[in-house]
Amino acid sequence: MDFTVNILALGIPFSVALLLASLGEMFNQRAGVFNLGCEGIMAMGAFLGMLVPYGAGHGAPVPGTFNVLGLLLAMAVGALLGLLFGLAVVTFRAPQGIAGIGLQMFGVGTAGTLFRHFVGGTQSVPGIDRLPIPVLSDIPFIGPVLFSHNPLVYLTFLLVPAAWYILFRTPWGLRVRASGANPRAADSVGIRVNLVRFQALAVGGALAGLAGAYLSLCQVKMFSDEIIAGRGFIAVALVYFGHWRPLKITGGALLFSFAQALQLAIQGQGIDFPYEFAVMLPYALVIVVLAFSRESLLLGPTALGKPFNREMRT
Amino acid sequence: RPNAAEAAGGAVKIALIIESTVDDKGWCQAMHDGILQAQKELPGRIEYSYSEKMKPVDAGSAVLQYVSQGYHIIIGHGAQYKNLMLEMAEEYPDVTFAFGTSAEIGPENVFTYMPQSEETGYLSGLIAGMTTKKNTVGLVGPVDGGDAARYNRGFVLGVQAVNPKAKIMVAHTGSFADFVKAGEVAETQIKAGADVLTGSSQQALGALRAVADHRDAPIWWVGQDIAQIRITEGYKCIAASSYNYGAVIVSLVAKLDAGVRGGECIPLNFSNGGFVFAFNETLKNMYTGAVEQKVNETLEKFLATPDTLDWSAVDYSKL
Amino acid sequence: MEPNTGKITSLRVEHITKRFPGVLACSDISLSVGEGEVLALVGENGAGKTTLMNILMGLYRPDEGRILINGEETVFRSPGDAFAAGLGMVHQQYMLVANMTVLENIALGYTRAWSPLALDLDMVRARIDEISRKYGLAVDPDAYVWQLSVGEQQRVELVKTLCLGARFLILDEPTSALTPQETDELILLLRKMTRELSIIFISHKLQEVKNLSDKVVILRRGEVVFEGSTADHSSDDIAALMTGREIHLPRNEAPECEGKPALDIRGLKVRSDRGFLAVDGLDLSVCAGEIVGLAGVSGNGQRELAEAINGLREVEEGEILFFGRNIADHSPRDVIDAGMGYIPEERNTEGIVPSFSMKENFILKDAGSPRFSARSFLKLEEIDRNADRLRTEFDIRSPDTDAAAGSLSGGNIQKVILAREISRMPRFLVAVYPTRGLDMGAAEFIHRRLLEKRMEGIGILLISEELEEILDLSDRIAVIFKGRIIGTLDRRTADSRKIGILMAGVRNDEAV
Amino acid sequence: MTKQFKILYRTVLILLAVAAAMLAGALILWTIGADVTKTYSVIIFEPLKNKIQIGEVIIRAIPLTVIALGISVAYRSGIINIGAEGQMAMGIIAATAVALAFPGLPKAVLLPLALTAGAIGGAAWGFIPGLLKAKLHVSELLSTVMLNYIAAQFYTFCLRGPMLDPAEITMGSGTPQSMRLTKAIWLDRLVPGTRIHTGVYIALFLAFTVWLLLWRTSWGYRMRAAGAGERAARYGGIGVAGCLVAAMVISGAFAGLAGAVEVAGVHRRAIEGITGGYGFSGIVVALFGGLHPAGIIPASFFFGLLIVGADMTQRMAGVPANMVLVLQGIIILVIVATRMVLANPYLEDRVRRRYCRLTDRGREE
Ligand SMILES: Nc1ncnc2c1ncn2[C@@H]1O[C@H](COP(=O)(O)OP(=O)(O)OP(=O)(O)O)[C@@H](O)[C@H]1O
Ligand SMILES: Nc1ncnc2c1ncn2[C@@H]1O[C@H](COP(=O)(O)OP(=O)(O)OP(=O)(O)O)[C@@H](O)[C@H]1O
Ligand SMILES: [Mg+2]
Ligand SMILES: [Mg+2]
Repeated sequence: MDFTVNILALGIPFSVALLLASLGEMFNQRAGVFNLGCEGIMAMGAFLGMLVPYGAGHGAPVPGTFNVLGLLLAMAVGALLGLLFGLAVVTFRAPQGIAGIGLQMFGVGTAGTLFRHFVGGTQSVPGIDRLPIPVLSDIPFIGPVLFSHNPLVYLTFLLVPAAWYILFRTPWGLRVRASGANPRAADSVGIRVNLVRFQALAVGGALAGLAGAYLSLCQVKMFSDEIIAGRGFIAVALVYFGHWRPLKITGGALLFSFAQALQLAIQGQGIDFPYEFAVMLPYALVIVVLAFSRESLLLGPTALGKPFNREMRT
Repeated sequence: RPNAAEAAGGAVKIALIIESTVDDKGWCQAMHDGILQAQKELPGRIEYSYSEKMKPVDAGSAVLQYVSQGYHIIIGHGAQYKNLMLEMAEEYPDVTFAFGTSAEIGPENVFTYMPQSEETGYLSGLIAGMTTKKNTVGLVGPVDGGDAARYNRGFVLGVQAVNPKAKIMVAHTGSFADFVKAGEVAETQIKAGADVLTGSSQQALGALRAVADHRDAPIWWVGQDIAQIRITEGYKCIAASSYNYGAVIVSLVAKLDAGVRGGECIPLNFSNGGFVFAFNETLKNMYTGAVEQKVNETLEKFLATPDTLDWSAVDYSKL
Repeated sequence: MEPNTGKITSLRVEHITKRFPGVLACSDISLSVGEGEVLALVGENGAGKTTLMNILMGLYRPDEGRILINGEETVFRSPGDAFAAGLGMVHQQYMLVANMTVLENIALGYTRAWSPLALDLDMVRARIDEISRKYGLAVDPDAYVWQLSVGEQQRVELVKTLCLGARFLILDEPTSALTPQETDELILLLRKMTRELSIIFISHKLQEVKNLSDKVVILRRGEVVFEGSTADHSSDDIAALMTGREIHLPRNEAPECEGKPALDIRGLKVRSDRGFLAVDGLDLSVCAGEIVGLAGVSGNGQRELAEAINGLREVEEGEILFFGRNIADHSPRDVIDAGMGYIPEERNTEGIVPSFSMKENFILKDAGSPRFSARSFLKLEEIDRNADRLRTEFDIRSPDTDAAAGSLSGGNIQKVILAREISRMPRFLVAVYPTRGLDMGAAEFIHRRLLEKRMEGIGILLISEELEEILDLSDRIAVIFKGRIIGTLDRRTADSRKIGILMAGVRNDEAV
Repeated sequence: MTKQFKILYRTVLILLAVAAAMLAGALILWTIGADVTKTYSVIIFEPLKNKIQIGEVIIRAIPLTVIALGISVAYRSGIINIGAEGQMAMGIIAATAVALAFPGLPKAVLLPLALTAGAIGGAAWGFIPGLLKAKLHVSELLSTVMLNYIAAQFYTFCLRGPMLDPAEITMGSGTPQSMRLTKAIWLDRLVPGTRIHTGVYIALFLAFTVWLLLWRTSWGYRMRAAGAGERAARYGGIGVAGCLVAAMVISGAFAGLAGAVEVAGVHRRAIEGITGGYGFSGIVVALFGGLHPAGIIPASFFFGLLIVGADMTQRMAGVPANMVLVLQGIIILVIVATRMVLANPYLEDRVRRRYCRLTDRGREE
């Protein structure tokens, strides 16, 4: 019982960074752009997120406003990087996979370089603390699992239905889905496909930036240039797990993180097999689960990865 | 052609090759700081350059470049560079190479060094074992190998020596650098009841940060590196040891002056000053009395006779 | 872009020129359409019709020339502007998002139902309702587009255009995929509409042009070669003006043969992508040396039937006897090796690999055959020789055989497929909508080839919606309805009326 | 006239691109107060200054070529393999296992055996995502990413478990690495004073093989057809699923072989960090090279140049190691974008016409 509560209570905060980034990537891909550079944007977000409170008061406790500023800066620059990516793949029609790898290198490298210059050595910040919700957090089981987390955790899980609503119930979501599924059709009724794609990239970038900042400000509350450690790629993979649907993506992120928490807990309890196999668990589990959940891909963005231009027919 | 002999008495050009960065507050920074300290102790004797984030293949390029620039001592800080160093040593007999961790006796132009980190781990273990109220301690490991493996196993021995009943939670992240995961491990162990934790390699900071996050809870940390006492999270760190590579470098230069260019292993342990240990003064109440006494006794032993711990006997699955 | 709802009394384009790399699509085109007028725009494939219309809709910017609406010059930067001005177009390739519902597809352009945070789908629904009632165009707003037949999609396109407030309709080959009934209905409807709006109507079927239009403009290689009132010219004149030569669509006059059954289908049941039985107990047999035309409203199982025969779709039940051997549920490879030839409906995605060169596409089915490869090494000279031969024999218009097949014109793509399928010396041929969207010249060419094959004693199953085509070519005519053969007619006794009745699902005995 | 325009058009675009790349990099270099000109001159000139550095470039070009070749086979068959990293690791394990198991065998037997083992190891790891996609429609983008992590863990497990260097137990601290492998699997060094090894020949040979496979055999034809037009391929009686799996197996085999060659040619033992991002750079190289061997070879040399040059900057221009990534990232982004712009006939056509109008007017006046 206690064990279960712990796993669940741990898995949820673990999932947030992945979830935010995946939702961002989902918007990119729904609009038809495949952004493998997520990792790089997260790195920049993580760095800038902690830079503000750090700069404000070298490590000393600082008022929360600086943290909020950090989050905002991370999102802003994330959006900016998204637009930069758009310039390459939407305007100049660069192949998206390779450009994504370029963006990933650029983001991770830049974050690391600037970090070395402005901060140096692995650096911790006070960050944003847990905020147990007064009454609710005392409810047995539910309380610790759902209501004793970091504010950003609540925010993220509120973002899931929001993302669903935006994607399926607002004009913008409609435009995004059309631009990713059949850009010509969208264009023929006056939707500016490439503009929509830029917007989606900005949103996706902002979310990826926020994901990074969550890591550096909320989860570990410190930064070093290796902070993202491949989470960006996992986030991209989770979009495929969720077939571009917010709820299924959330399911994937949670599945992964619960498996993570479980695996770590089991290691702690003592295992008589090499720990590497425990570490593999989350990665393997995601593949297996997806393999047995059949899906019609018809609902996905059919024009994913294809640049759009009215005149060019190929 | 560079010639180490010419360096005797003159300026010694030392190049350092590391896997992570010089400011990782861990394994690599320790060596970097050591060299800087040696530079202070031997004014004008040491010219120093380093290459960070050296994957094995990049390390090769770096070495070749350093050789062509006439460096006298090239240090590959990590046993993963062993092969490269030995090969290059063959290729460039006039250059002195050094790598660790290893106790092997290399050819006449190769030094090896071996931090016997189980000693520092053992001290951490003693403190953890005696401090824990819940009889549960956590150990956040990176990859079960290299220096970290020695420290961690030393830690287990330490705990068992003073508190056989204590539950020791061991978990590895599977990476040296992923301190987010290290934080997740620590958080998991704390939730599972651990109230004193330790960790090794640069990722350990993530775990320390997680401990520090329980600001007012009686959850403590024992560090592998004294730097961890000085940082913001230090207020959770009861004590820590660290390598004293300064001494190693100084002795290297001395050996060079004496015309010895390799073929030796330099161990690091308390008895030869290779390690230093320090309590966190601000946490006096945590260790004064039994703990401090036990630690000092043990230190005496270590100073008298090094290399007494059979770390490799520790088997995590038997915990 | 709140549309102004005034009438469009006149639309003129003056000296429009549009170049594409290597192609002069429109050169100095001028034409005008008055209030309530129907202008028919005809011309061979590649004449520039679609391009010109795309310019009108603000999709392309003209290199030169201007557009005047009600006498004043207007510049369209995007289709949005064109809509705002009251123009609306039903495109040659339907512009619908397959994995969204009809409702969503229409909401996509219906900006009045947009507010930043919500999409007023009820408003859209109401609008659709209003329009479909007004023009008697029934559509199911909640159906996904991928579930609709071509005809239904075309109706959706029309409804969409009207919902968006079009007061000037542009229809680019709207009937190329419609059945006679649907076509007639459409023509009637359009005639009704001319009371309140003007129309530009593009078609390769001159009969429709005669029926509907007041004025006709003929394009050739991007230039206006003729402009005049439809009434004064017979469709033969127009055809001649269009192609610059006389066109005689060939007919099948041969005595019907007594070959043994080549393809014999018994109680076939096949599911569609949507899971229902699209082919539901179908019996059909085709003899060697006979052309059986399969008429029917598209979406009655034609596609599924063709795919099942060719091993591309799972067979639920029943037999497909091919020269006595049951090939139901065999792999496409087996079916091909058994001697089946297949001209698929999806010319550009299924018939060819677009990015492959023409010569590579010619060996799509034979890469492994000893003719083109030895010990699995390709025989390049043979492949080249084959390609050159077919290119000249089927006069495929392209610089050389290395041109990417996808960059070829629709008609030429169809010729590539035909050439490959025929040159493989099949024992039988399944041809699905072989001339859809092609001009008369191309259609004539393909008809001739099919008849030749028939004369050589090859059985042909010709699936088509164009009754002329079927009546011209077939020995027997079977009509498919809801996945069953509802009736079979002999060439001599058949006529479009009888067929039409059957297509509507009424049996002979019930009829008359 | 048009000829002259084409040259002008291209040179201008390329100059703009170079300027853009340099500027972007300079911005960051300035912010950290590094010596911009020095940094660039190091990247551009140092790697080609002497044979040692050229050698370093080549030993990076070797695995890049091999992996990129494999990736292009998969890509041409319609599957994007970002799992080369893991496949390479598995190849290293397999090759090392063989070398450790039969230290006694003569070179003529052991070396080919080990390389084959490497290829098989990688192939096995490529087979999984191939099968998952072909049979269960699991996106390779997901499976390959996840399998990379699994492989990485398995790799360390082997190196600190079954394959751990005995010396590491007796006189070391169990650093995950195998013992030094028998000379019998070493690939000889070609040029004294450099690390260039006979892997070069292997890479060139494989490049030729891939060209032969894809463009000269019916197998290659089928795979390319399956990749370029799945529906058409099915229609043409081509077993698409089979092609997918085959392509992934080949792709994996190449990555695995690259790993084996890297061990036999450069490291001579299995160590952590051998794969070091080659899997991802391989994708870049494959696409740079236009998914064609003739393009991949120069592309991998260029990329090797980039890696070595950028890496030298931290020693010769004193910029942080991370700057390497920054510059690589920028250069990748700019190059791919530029190439697409250069290949856009519509833009060129438009510009040409404007240009002509201007020059004509120029003449009139
Ligand atoms: N993406 C493209 N880029 C450049 N030129 C193209 C492109 N696609 C097609 N073309 C050119 O357009 C011509 C035919 O295109 P299109 O699809 O309009 O056929 P068409 O002109 O309608 O004639 P038809 O369909 O009957 O044979 C080809 O000859 C080719 O040169
Ligand atoms: N986007 C494009 N890029 C390049 N060439 C094009 C493009 N669009 C049209 N063309 C070429 O311009 C010419 C006119 O094409 P268009 O589609 O307007 O002919 P069309 O009269 O509509 O033919 P169809 O009867 O087959 O519809 C053709 O040669 C076509 O290949
Ligand atoms: Mg057209
Ligand atoms: Mg056409």
